Amino acid sequence: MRILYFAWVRERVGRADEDIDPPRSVTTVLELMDWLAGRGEEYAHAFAGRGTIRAAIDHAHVKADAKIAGAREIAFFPPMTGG
Amino acid sequence: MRILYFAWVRERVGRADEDIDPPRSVTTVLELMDWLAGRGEEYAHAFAGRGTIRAAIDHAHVKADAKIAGAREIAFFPPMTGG
Amino acid sequence: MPSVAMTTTTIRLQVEDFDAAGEAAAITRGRTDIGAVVTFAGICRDHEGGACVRAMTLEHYAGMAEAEIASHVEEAVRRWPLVGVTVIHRHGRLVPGDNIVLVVTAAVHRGDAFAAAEFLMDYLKTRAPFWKREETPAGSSWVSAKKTDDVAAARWTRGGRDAAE
Amino acid sequence: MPSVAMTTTTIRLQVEDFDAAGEAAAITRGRTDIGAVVTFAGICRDHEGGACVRAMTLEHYAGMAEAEIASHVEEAVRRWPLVGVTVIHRHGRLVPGDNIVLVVTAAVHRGDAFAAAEFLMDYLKTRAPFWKREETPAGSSWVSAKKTDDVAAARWTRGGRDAAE
Repeated sequence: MRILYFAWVRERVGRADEDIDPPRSVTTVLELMDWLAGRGEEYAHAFAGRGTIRAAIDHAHVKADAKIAGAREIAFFPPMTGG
Repeated sequence: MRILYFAWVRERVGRADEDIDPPRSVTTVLELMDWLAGRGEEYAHAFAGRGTIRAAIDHAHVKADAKIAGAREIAFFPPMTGG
Repeated sequence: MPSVAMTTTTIRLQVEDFDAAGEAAAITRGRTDIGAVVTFAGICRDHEGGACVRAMTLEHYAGMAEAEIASHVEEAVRRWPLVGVTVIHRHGRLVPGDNIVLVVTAAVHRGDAFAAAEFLMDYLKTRAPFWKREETPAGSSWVSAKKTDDVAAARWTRGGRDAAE
Repeated sequence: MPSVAMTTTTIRLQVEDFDAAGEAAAITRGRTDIGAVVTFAGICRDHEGGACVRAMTLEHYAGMAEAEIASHVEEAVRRWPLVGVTVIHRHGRLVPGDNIVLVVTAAVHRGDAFAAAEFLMDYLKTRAPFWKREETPAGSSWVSAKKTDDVAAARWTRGGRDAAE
């Protein structure tokens, strides 16, 4: 499963993307954030305010309770500020 | 007192402008339209639907009950269709 | 020191065509405090209510037209914090594809630029002394005022969007 | 025979600058059925909430950004009868005065062109995956999302203007 990070999430994690293999008990986006937060200090810092972090599965915005089964690419990022 | 006509009011009256000297009993825009309508067939035709004709005194939109005393220039025209 | 609020306004009535891009560029040139520029161009169409239009002639009330547009530009500047406003309205004979009217509004924030441009267009349609005569295969006739334009203009007078913004 | 409804849509994400006038002209060129063209240009400002901005860098999510913009352009075309829509969003480093985003909407009637342009801008601000990092004399930091942008986007979801039109 490919994970992408953008903006300050990317900066805090220290990388733009990575491939991960979370345990089967991780079924939702929120659970994935919890699991990622436990991977080290930089992840804990990045996902500390996970209430504000948005997620997308395969290029579509999703909520924190979205199931991650079958996802090829999951992205985490702050609220958008384009336009 | 200078009178201007625009669009179909102008075409029906047969002229774009003229100087008039209405009697003192004519005090409002509506009374002026009534008086003009009595000046001949072309005026009667132009002012037949005077409910739809708009007026301006010295470049400012006015209603039919506006007083004409002191006016230098009074214009009659259909609803505007610019833009 | 806060910068002084200055609004650059340009109003022109002309027979000649206008350059929408050039007018927008003239407002923004050399400035770095503008965040949003809205440009509206009204264009002569070849169809109106199902009828084919070959050409139109715009008659206007010289003197009053300038005054009426200026007063609405002033009102737009009072209602929204604008950096620049340009209104150009053509008169004379136009054929389909020709430009008719241009409104450019520039502001720090996009909401103000959009609102002011729509306000100005709604008022130009219903209050500026211009009249269109259309030439169709069936002859030529004066265009009737549209009720939808009156409704659009009325939304700026109270309640409606303005109060919600 | 009624003409077939066709909407020309253009979407581009690019580092290079865009030519707002050229994009608007590309939509109207050779057509005489367009009555209204609204052009919105978003420009990099030198001040943001009182702080001086020297430059900004726009990061984006390639792939998703195109998909997200395309889906909102499609929604705009469904909601309003548009003849043409163009959306161009730049990314990379920009300085005050630089163009950021362009939306052009062309329609038979002005109300549709204005509404679609505002709708697209409100959605680009809140849903398109772009993030701005600003450089100020105090350092550089990520721009926070504005609540006013969320409010602006929410008005298109139900009731509000859409129902009133």
